[in-house]
Amino acid sequence: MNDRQTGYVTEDGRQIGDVMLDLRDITLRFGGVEAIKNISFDIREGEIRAIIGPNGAGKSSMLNVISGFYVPQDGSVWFHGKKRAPLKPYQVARQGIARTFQNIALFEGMTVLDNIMTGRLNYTKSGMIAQAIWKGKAEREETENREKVERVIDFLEIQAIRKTPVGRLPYGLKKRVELARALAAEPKLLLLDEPMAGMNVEEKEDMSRFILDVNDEFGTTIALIEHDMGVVMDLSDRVVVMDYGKKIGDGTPDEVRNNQAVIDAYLGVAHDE
Amino acid sequence: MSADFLYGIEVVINGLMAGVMYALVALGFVLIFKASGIFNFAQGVMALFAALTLVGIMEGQVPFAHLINATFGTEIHHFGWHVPALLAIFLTVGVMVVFAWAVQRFLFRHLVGQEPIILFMATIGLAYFLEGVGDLMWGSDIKTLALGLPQGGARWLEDATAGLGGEDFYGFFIDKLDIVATGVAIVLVAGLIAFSQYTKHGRAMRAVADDHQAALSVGISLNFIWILVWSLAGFVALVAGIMWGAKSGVQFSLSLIALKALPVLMLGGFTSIPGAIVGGLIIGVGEKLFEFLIGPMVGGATENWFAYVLALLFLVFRPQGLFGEKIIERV
Amino acid sequence: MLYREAGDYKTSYPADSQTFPIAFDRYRYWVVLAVAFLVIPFFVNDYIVNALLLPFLIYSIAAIGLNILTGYAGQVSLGTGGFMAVGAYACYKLMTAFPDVNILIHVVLAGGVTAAVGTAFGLPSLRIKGFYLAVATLAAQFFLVWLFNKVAWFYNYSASGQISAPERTVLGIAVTGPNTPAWASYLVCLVFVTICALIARNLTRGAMGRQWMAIRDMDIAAEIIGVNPLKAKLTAFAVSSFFVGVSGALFFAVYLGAVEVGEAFGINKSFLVLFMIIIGGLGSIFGAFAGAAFLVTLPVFLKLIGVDLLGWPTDLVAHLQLVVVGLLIMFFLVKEPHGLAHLWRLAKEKLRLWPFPH
Amino acid sequence: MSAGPNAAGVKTLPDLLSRNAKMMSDKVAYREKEFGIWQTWTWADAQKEVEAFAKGLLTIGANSGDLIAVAGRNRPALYWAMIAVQKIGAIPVPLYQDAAAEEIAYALKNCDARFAVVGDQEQVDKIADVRDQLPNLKHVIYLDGRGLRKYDHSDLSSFADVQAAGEKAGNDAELVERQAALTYDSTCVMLYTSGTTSRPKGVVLSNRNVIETAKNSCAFDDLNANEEILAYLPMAWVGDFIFSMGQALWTGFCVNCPESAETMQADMREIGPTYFFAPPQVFERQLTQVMIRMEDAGKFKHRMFHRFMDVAKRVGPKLLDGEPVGFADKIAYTLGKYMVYAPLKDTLGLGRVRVGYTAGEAIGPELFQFYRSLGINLKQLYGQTEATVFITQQPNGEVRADTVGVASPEVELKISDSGEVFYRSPGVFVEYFKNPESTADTKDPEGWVATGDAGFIEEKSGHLRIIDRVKDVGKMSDGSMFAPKYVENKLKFFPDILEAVVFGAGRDRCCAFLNIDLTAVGNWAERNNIAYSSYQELSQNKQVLDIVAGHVAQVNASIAQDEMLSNCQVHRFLVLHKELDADDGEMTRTRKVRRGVIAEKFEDLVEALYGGANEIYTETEVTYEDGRKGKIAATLDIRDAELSPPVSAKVAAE
Repeated sequence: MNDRQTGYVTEDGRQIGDVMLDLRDITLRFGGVEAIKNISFDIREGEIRAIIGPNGAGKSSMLNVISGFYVPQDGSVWFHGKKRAPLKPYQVARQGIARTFQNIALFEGMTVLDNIMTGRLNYTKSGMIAQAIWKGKAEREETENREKVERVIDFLEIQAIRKTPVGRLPYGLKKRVELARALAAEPKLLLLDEPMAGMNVEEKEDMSRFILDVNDEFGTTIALIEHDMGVVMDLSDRVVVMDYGKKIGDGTPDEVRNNQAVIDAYLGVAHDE
Repeated sequence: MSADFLYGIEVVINGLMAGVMYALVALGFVLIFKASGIFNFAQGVMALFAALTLVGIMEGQVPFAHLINATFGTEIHHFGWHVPALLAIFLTVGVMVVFAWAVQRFLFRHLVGQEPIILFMATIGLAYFLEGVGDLMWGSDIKTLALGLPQGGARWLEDATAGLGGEDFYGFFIDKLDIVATGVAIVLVAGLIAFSQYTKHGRAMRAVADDHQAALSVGISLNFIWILVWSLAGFVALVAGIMWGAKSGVQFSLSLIALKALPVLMLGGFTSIPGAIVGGLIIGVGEKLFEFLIGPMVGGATENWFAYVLALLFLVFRPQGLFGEKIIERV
Repeated sequence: MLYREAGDYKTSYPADSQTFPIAFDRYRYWVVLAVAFLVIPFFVNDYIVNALLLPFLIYSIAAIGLNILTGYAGQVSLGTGGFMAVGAYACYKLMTAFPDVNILIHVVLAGGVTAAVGTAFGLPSLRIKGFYLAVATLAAQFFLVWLFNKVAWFYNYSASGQISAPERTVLGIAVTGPNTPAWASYLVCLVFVTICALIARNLTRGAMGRQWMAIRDMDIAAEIIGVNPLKAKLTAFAVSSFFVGVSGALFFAVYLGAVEVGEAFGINKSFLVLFMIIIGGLGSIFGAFAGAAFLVTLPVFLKLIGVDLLGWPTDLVAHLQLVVVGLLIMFFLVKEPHGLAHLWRLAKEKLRLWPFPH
Repeated sequence: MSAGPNAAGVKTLPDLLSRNAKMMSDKVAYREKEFGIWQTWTWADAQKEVEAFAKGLLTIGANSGDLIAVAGRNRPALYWAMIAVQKIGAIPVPLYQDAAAEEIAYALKNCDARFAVVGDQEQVDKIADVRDQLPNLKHVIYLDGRGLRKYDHSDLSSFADVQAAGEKAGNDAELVERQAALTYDSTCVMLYTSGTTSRPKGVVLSNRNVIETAKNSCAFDDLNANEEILAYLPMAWVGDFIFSMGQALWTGFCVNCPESAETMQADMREIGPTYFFAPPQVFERQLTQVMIRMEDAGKFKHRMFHRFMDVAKRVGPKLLDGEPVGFADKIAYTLGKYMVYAPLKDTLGLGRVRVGYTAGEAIGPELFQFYRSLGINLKQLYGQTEATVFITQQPNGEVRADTVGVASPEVELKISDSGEVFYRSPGVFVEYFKNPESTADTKDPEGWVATGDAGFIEEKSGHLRIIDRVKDVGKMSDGSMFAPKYVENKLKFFPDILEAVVFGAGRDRCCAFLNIDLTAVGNWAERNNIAYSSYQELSQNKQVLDIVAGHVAQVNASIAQDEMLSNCQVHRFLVLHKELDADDGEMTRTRKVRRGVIAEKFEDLVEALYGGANEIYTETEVTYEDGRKGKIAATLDIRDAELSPPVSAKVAAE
């Protein structure tokens, strides 16, 4: 499963392409503690890649490395076959990597619409003067962005809350709005940090459907962290398993399910799952 | 040793002493910030208010005399008695405690859970209010604080050091008051540290500073602690007020020394008592030296801003301040 | 209650995202403009203009500026007074250096200069956050004031150390200098206020504003979704300072005519403007106006009561004013931390939902 | 807008569309809230869309005479689809979008549709489930491709694709031919009657039916091109077809489609329709909403609201009917208009309503009056699919809660001896699809159609009053008419009364079982701090029974007004100790009472009612939520109800 050359085909007949993002021998330290110990794995065009593991396994840190928020002490990140120089997070975003956060990071002071519109910031070309004048370029651009955003709103079925301040939304909807914000950026790679944490069954089903639809409609590559094993096994094409900052498994859901190391790790932490 | 160098040293010494004063005011900030996360902008005005009150009580002024006269056309101003300094100080402390209670009861109890910035704004409002009240109660004219503290240069020191640098060096000129102030300040700081280390309330105070919820859960009354720290801050303010008041008269400008304490805090960090002290000394020495060396070339009066620029530049390179530990941001 | 929204539907995005989407608000807005431009100028006298209108208009500009920085971008600044001073002195130097260029252009340029200075002082905001930044901006305040005091070049080596505005005309009517008609100075300021408000609104409603608010609400998340913090913060400082500079220039040239930097642009000015946006409401253009109006009229009002009615000595009233302002600020923060603008919003909501409570 | 069909040579709805596209090409025809704003189409745009789709249908091989199913929520594209279908000489068959797969299957089989145009994945899936039973279903066309990417597209394609294909293929000539071939009497649409009792029947309506009816009904309320309507009722319902297709095309007014079900209220407020239809339930739900929201209002608002609503109740209807009112009242009402009525109407989205209709079933007088008193011109109409809706409707100024108005233009009415209402009009349907026998027994050779409803026409007003379904109307022992439903409805109009069962067939007088409404009466009990532990306890509370007795007396009084029905007054009643429940077989799943079942189950009670006892002990078997069975025992009070002398008697007395 680690041949870097060609893709593969999934059971439901989706063609998975070449390696899009390749993490090689990543090591990340905070002061003394090693959050990530020499981990390598890749994410391929069009696949849904899951990162699982017990709490504190370093999953979120991994996403933070990908989105450039943490700079690993050792190892390299390869994006579309090119080695990535250490970038600032916003530069990573501009390369087409969007994400959501484990504990929702919406802009509480704004409406749902404005929050999602922030996802379009990277597409704004008009300068300050143009925006100050508004009429003309800025307004046109605003309208174009709004059109894109409205497609996303429609896609995620949140028309009814368009103009509501996010502060007033229930948890489940906030998660959805956050996904919308990420989608508005039309990312090539979408990172989801526990998209279903703290959701009830119904909400989880919706979210799973959305994730699949995103991957299906826009062909977006998705990397997600999730605790709910059932969900992971249903959604993902390949799974990376982490434990205490080390990679203990990597492969298709079935391969992983039958991987002894993984089983141990999970039994070991069954209580806090 | 060249005279200039010796004068330089004198400047440094004076700087150190001024620094102690800054530290003194800064301490007030730190106490409150540590315990309640409130950035108390009113600290300086508290110093002014405390000093005004002290003078007022000592000279037996009638509070709000001005207002009363204006309304009722009366002509009262003094009770005509004089209160001994020590008693007056005790009374003033009492006033500051009442003030602390009032602030807690009428302002911050209603602001629990607000963002820090709001609390900060509130203290600015408090500053205005207190300044106004101070003026209304005791009048806004400059007052001299006659506590009988030693004034003028310390002759013995001057004589002792004269001649070190040849005939054009007349020895170190250091204000006696500064020496006393330094002494008091050191005692006070030591006292505070001792208090927070070794007394029950002191430990409670630190507990609160570390973690409100935890403190609550072990049955510490936040309300009490907050009144306590405000009282302490008030006391510190009084001391600072006395020192500065004795030095340059009790007047509005006194409240501006608070601003001087701000860069000190930036250097030392808002939460560290040693930080406040070291920061104070650095600022004191820094601005005096800068004025001594660079001042003449740029027209002087650089103390007005040097402290801030210094702190600013410092922070740009070390955002967590002198004693703060590196912040790891998370998402 | 007054609102009738049935049949008020939007068929295009510009219409949907306009400043006043509700017809009723739109009309009100036009009425206010009409009155301000076409009615008031004919009924003003020197007292009204100098005691109320000019300060209100000029402080509104400053408040809008600070609100962009503090209210929208979340960067607290205590340097407003200093930046106003920059505007004033820039304007002065320009007026005296290029007497033939139109004063209005000078005012704008003064704004530009201030923007540059402001951006420079904004640089630390990348590393310094919260209170630390607030205090750091004091450096600007004190340094700038000191600078204009000490460096004689700024006040053209005048003996008094003051700067005073020479007479300049627009369309043949004096707008600066001693013999300026009240209505003229009023109109000049009004024009600037209107334009500034429009610009501010446009910037805050669009991409720029979202950038700022994103940084304000959660800077880390903002950066990860692609906001360049450097750009966002510096633009905020630049735009903010521009407005503050313009207000400073007008404050000096049109309103006071002659200033001594220490008292005109001291630290208290910074606080005054800060209060305006707190009381008015952070992150709201309307709030800037409301706050300015409030803090401009309050002293006049108190003076009216204290001095003219109760016949108290002015210094006493001045002290009382401190007390009242202080109390008001505390009261507002306790009762309505989001300021007059929020009260206004609530009232509006109530009217729209009338007769329903929510 | 009185270009009669023959005048402008208009024979079909597609003709009307062409006419509008010519005569008012830039007038907005359709709006749909989509992507946050109201997307708009002028009549010219609509024409283009329709033509494109029509050609598309030709290219995928739709023949004239084909039946083509249409299912989905109200969307312009679906209305266009129907017109396009007619344009090519085929027949649109709108279906209920929420119908279950087998119902859809039945309909599609019954009309053996060759094509289906549907809204989204949900519908596509439903059809896919039963595809194997539909050998003749050739192709399915969807609007919203969301989630359909992976589906096999061999016989599935999107609306847009079909249009594109049509544009490419051209064959305009054939299209013109097909449209020209249609006549005024060729079939316009086929609608399925919601079959509560039997299998749904397909009602075939001709262009004449639809266009004549549209013309007349528009004239009746002089609807014009500037009306705005909100299309939110099921497309398969004849009403929506007449309003959103017939009348819209006839007058050229604008049809607005909401963004989604849950934004309907907001969308309605934005549009502010000027012509509005809703069944009583909708108005009822809205009124409850209003009352609930007003409950949490502050003291002042609360008092103000009720104060002014009282004024409105007194004055509003009079003003609407142009009757004179006192000066003081006028002032009070005007004040109330600014303080309450206008803002209230506005927030409900009814601010601009010029003409509003309710129909489907009897509407409670309070409910009806509430809306009238706000100054909304809400009226009742009586109709059915077979009549292309309109049989009777209320003219302005003659609106009452208890009648359904006078015969609509060009409609003749007659009442059979059995009291059944018959009508004849240009709207009378052609036939039941593939069902000559039921066609025959509803429509006689002279074109009279039996409504199946019993009713009578008031002498003085000439208004028709519907009593009940004929099959439910019985005779009392003295041979006078017994209309239980009529009485039960009157009883149920009281919020306190949830259900009522009236007995009396073949007896000398009527008696009733009642269920109190636990929420309504429960609230009342709390407010008067009356403690109760169960429905049973509350139901036997003396005060409650007094209240109920009051209601019954009022009902009797109003029944007494109808000379024909005065014998249906309730002489004695009791409040049942349990709520009638579908689980116990006492009601149908659609909450219609099963009189027979109840009569024998509670035989003892019925006997007691007629026997004259004042209380009775009884035991009843009940089924709990979890399916367990149990017995509840109770002693029930039986009350005599206060009776009113019948009108005729009164006359005699004078």
